[in-house]
Amino acid sequence: MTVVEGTQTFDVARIREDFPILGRRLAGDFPLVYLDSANTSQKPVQVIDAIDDHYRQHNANVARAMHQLGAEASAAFELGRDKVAAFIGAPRRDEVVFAKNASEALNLVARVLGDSGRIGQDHEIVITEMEHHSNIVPWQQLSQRTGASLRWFGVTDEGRLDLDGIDELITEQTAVVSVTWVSNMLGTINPLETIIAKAHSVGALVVVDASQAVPQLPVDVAALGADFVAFTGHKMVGPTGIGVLWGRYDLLAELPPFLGGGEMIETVTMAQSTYAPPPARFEAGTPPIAQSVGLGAAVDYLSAIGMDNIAAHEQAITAYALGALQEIDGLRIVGPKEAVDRGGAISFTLGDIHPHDVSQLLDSRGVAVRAGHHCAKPAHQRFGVQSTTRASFYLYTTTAEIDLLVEALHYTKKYFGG
Amino acid sequence: MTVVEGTQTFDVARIREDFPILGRRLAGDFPLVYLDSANTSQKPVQVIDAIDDHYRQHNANVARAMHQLGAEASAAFELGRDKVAAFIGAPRRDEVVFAKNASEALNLVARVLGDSGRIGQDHEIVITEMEHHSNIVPWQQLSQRTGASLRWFGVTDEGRLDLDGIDELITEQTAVVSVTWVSNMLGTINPLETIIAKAHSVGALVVVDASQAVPQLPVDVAALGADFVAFTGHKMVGPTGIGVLWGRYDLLAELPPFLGGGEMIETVTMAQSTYAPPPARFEAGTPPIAQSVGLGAAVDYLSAIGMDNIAAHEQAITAYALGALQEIDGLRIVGPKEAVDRGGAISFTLGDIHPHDVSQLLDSRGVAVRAGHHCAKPAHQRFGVQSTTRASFYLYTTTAEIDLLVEALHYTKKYFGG
Amino acid sequence: MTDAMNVDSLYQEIILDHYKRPHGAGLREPFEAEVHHVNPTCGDEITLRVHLDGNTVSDVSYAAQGCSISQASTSVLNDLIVGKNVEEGMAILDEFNTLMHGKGKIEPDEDVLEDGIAFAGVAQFPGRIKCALLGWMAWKDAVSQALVTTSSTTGDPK
Amino acid sequence: MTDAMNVDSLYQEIILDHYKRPHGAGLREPFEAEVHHVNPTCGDEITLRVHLDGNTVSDVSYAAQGCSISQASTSVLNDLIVGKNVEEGMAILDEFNTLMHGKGKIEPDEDVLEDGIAFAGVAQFPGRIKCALLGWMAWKDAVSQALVTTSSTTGDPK
Ligand SMILES: Cc1ncc(COP(=O)(O)O)c(C=O)c1O
Ligand SMILES: Cc1ncc(COP(=O)(O)O)c(C=O)c1O
Repeated sequence: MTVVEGTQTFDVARIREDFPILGRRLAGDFPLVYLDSANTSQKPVQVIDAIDDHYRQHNANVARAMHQLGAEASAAFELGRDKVAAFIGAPRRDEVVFAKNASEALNLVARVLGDSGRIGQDHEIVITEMEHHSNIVPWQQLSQRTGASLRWFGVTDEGRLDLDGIDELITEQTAVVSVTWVSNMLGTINPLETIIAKAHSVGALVVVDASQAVPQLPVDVAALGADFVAFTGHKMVGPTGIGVLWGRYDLLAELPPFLGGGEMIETVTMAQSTYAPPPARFEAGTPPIAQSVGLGAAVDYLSAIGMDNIAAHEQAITAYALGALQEIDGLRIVGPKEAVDRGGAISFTLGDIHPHDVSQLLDSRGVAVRAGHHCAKPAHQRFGVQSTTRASFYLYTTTAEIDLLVEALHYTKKYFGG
Repeated sequence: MTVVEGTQTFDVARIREDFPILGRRLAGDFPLVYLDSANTSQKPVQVIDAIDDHYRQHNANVARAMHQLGAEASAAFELGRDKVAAFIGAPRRDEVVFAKNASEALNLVARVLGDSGRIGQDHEIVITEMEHHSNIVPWQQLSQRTGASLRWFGVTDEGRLDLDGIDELITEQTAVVSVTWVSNMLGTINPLETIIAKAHSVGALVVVDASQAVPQLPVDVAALGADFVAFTGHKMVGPTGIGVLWGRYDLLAELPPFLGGGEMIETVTMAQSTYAPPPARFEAGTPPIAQSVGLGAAVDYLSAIGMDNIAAHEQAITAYALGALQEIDGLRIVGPKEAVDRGGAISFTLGDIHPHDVSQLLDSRGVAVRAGHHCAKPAHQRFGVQSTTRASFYLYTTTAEIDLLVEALHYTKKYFGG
Repeated sequence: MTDAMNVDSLYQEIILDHYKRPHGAGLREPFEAEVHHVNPTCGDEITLRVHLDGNTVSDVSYAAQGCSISQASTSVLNDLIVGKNVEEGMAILDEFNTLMHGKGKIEPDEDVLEDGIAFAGVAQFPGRIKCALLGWMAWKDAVSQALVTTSSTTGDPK
Repeated sequence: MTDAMNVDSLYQEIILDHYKRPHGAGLREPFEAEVHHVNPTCGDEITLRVHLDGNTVSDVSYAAQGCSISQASTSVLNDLIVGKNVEEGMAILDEFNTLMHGKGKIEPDEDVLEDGIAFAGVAQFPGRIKCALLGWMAWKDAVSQALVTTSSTTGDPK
């Protein structure tokens, strides 16, 4: 346990003090054991207070307002963009487009690629069987709109991408490959380097769904070499209502706008309009101003702790949990069973007790996990299960909480006579 | 002045205490005189605290999470929907779709009407010359995608919609009419009843941009009779990052989805998906959870004061301001000059002093107004001006602030030797 | 709210019994309508068939994948509805639906709901209400379709 | 920040003079490139022409609609650039650009910027920086285009 907690660089107890909700007591006076961070993360006071202070002291609309409050709000909003750009190693700040969540960011790419005429019926779109619905449905819709065919990587029994057929899958016909960096269900970390190299060798664009990666791993989009990277604020100790699309500037500059409206225009007449350069071109209407301030505070918070430390903690907690869970009779992990190339989401089944019932029993002991398909129905289908129970961790998770999870799982088995 | 302030039902001084930012002092120790509420409104502590408390005590993802926090967050999120539905008189709560802002709400309608095949090259789309860019560009884009032609109502010299040609404009070819309720530039309140009746008589759908109406007027969408109504949270003392699309349920139920992803699906396989009923169908990804909580608190706040009272105050302040401004030599109001069928946005020019320079001088005295085209370039063009200065009011605006505005305008004229 | 959330009030003995030995499970012939419903949150699914004999619901058969609550509630539905006429069935559905949305404040009528009263506790667990209603909503859908089918065959379903 | 935001530091006498009597205003011939730039925030517009004589900027002519800051800064641009060669012009642009983004912390070099030093105050008003740069960005764009045109005609612009 000392590996994980209370080291010089990473003091979980100290970190937990920043998260007011972790002090909550639930029904039956059980303390909250929050193991649902892959669903959404909790927020430190630093983020909550930044939003609060913004509304109390600096609120105004941005870009358009030239008064002092407007200047303060604009500077605060754009500072959020600067911070996010630096956090992910974006070569240019104007490569960071704010969306409402990761789903919108992914849809934005799919829509504008379609609208640009870059994707037609002779083309193929390649995804994987382990994608979140938000990285499946937009491509199905694009395929329906354009006639392009949709293909996908399968998943091996261990929950890894099956790369064997990569040369048949990614071909000269491939226009775009969209793949998750870290699976929110299986926990798998995918070999992006191989996929990106292959895709680029045939001239395909690469979209990376980094919703589960940016919160947990040091990310450098320039080093990664993908064309687009999407992620979401609420999973990285930031607020709801903001997501990010990073895109290579030259690509963004070529693509047509997504939503039309205020702020994304250069000039408007009744008959026609011209559009602003990125990122404004893709940010119609009043942007998520207070949310950018909150997300800026979130990346400051994560950076101060250090993404390397956060990743190491996640790795250690995951290894500990994988070990402890596998000692439970009848518990079957769906996804890689060792903490190698693996994020901190662990999905499992417990005998034939339905995940709803498992999570309900855990909840009655204060242990918050997620039950269901986790927006990854095809991945569940691949493993012949309709739903699973998922525990997921973050920088504030302790090994003591894993022990409580294990205890509650034993209790659950007993309850249902298993 | 006593008409406006300090009456039994409406006590501006009392209301101002709820808005922390109104106590701010700016450069030169001038108190903030915030006359830019049509751009974005300020937030009362009731809203700020609701968001704060949500993040501190109840934060979780919604719908998908079955643990106690998840139940609390889901209930809080959906309660926001209930409150908004009640606030606008929606016959059904599931007619309220959350978007990121009004612009997205308007784009959503334009996209799904296009995708549904309801609009083709034989059709016409009718808008007006006084629309905000967010209610122009999406229809230009739709027209480009579908080949439908775009037509529009002109504006009279007084800044009213020119309804003379309504029978030639709205015809059997018209598929959709999209019109603003209250102009954000001219201040005009449009005769929606006439337009909706005419549009419905030819079978066209009606979209109302209520971004400036819902904050200021009692709204009853059922009585209004439009098919879609869009508005935005940040202009109605709510947070940024949330907008609303209200739509007739039977229509919403027929229309295809907009963005694809988590939460909007019924079932997903790799090859195809089926979609959830409204409103979920139109809300892909993690929704604006804390923002719904904040917007719910906002409509509670407005309701407690009473929208009738707020509208009466707006009317009184606008009348006062129109009178006071027109006494300034060389000041020309662009838009209706009397407070009849008129919202509280007053755009004007001051001799040949550029609006940037006007607003800068006002700002140097703490008076925050907006200068520019206010995302309504065509309306400016109609009046032969490139930009205007705009003062706009809300429930916290006092006649004393109007007096300060007038004083600062005199100072501005002197400064530029006018 | 949290005080009342005792998990034992959810997992009544009766519910666990129905879950372990569901009444009327399996898909049978004949039937006038078959529907497939999904709980989008968790992916639980049910295929449900209705057989009408005139205006009488003479069979409700089903194949379901789901949690204890959804399985047990469909089992109870089978008990309550089979043999009743359509109007009586709809009235029971209404009663059950009201109980589910009553936030734990409604006293269930045992004469109408029989074993169904055991679901009173579900109302306090908002995340589980959809589970309890999955089979019922499927039945409502199926019976509406069956009425159309039989009416178009016989001219008058009554 | 707010302390320094004195409006008089923005509206220097020199700026108001240039605004009232802009130098070199109007569109003239000959020219190798004409550009049209817009400040999307406020709608201000400028049409600007560049005439090159070999590598020398022999004229910058313009028609603009805009505020005092944008008008005055284009007038100063005309003073500073006309008669210089392209590299010198670009160096002046760089200096002016740096001053604008210096947040009021940069001491302007009067030898280079002449009347342009009056714009030092603009840097403290973020909303006005785009105004001050409108003409300069248009000039940069126009001169780049003019170099292409002349090089494709003469084979070598130098
Ligand atoms: C009339 C009108 N429509 C639409 C909008 C767009 O609202 P948002 O920027 O929140 O999308 C605004 C506000 O800017 C407006 O005033
Ligand atoms: C891998 C992955 N992609 C996309 C998303 C969608 O993120 P959001 O719901 O914020 O749009 C999620 C989270 O739900 C995720 O885990």
